[in-house]
Amino acid sequence: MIDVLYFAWVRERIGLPKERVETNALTVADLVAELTAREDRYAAAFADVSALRVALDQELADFSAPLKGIREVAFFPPMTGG
Amino acid sequence: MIDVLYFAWVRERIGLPKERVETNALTVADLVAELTAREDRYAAAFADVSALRVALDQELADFSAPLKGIREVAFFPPMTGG
Amino acid sequence: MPVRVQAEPFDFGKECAGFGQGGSSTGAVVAFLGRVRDDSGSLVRMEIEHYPGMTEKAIGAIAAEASRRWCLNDVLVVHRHGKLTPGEAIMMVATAARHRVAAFEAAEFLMDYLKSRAPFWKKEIAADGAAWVSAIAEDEQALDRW
Amino acid sequence: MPVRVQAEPFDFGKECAGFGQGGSSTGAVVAFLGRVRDDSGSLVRMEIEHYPGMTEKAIGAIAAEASRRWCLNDVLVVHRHGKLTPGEAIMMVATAARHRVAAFEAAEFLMDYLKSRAPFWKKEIAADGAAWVSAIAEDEQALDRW
Repeated sequence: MIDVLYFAWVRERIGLPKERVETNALTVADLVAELTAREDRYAAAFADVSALRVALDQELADFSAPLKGIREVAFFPPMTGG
Repeated sequence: MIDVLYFAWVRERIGLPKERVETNALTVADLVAELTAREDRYAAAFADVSALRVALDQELADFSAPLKGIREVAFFPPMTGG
Repeated sequence: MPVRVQAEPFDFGKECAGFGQGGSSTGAVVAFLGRVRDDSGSLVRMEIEHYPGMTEKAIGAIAAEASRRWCLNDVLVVHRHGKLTPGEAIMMVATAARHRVAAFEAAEFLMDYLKSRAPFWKKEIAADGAAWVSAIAEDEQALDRW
Repeated sequence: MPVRVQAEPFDFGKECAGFGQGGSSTGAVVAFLGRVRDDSGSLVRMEIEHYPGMTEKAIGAIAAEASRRWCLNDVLVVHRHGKLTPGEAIMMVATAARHRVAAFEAAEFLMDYLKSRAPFWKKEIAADGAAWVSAIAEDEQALDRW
């Protein structure tokens, strides 16, 4: 079980801010593939992962990063703070 | 007649902030030569003109600049504001 | 607290008045204020979403890195989230150092990293619709100089 | 008045509070504060001499050039002269622009030019003697980047 969080337009497309996901995905990319296969709204959110960023346990990471030991994954568009 | 002003350590070496000078000097350098010839305190202040700056009518200028039409000449060390 | 993430407005003048004033080893203070612009003239409000938990951690790491690189005597980052109106203060950074170059560079470093590495997302709500602000390539490229 | 040369202290916080707040075309404000440092621990006071008349003219020209180059919405320069104690505010600049890069660059331009082109001279009075602050080559070189 892993907590998956969505922010900004990723949250809007998927339609929720957070969910618990039962997964055996080894990497972020595997998890994205699993989610994309679920429903159209996920496919819409993950259509172009080059437009997305991911954080593992609140640290920026790559889509190739392993999920072993990770409790929280967050997907969001590039940040626009400041 | 021209007003000659001195600032910072130039003022301290010459011992006054301002004086009126009767001169026929054509350039700043000529005026410096005239002043230097006057007294030791002027010679001390103008010993190294590369360490000095000059303003003509309140605009920075070169030592080779002509004095024609100028009413106020100021000598001072490099500025240290800010 | 050198890092604050808050929904409440902050007072840029008061923050500046209270910043970096102690001691006499600080020769230079730089303060930056970011405000909600209304380029189109039709902006109703800006909404800023963030990632609670990660936000504080990310800004703290950026501020710590700036303090280390430029040997700052003091540093402050305040960033709002939630609903803001045109002209309102979004965020500020302040740096205190011995010399001006360090204070300026550290403040620009903080801004460049906050723009692209702190988890905030801006949405503009205008009279004719709402849109998420897009990240721009220049902001990402700005990180290259550090 | 965007340029003030004065013997009286000024309040950095108040100046920041009142600066660049009008309208919603200003997205970025940068403020710089210069303070009297006491590196040796024996500084009694700083005395700043200036050239009345030329000072205002020189700063005005520098501020006008910055406004022109970076299309500033607002600019402020305050510089003190006379006697100051360690930790006291010497001077400040502030810039308001649409974007942060312009606000930062214009503030740094102002500082670089004020340092070397505005007629101020600093004298440090310490317990063991007084000395005029020397101009440093770095400050002159800083002008080359503009």
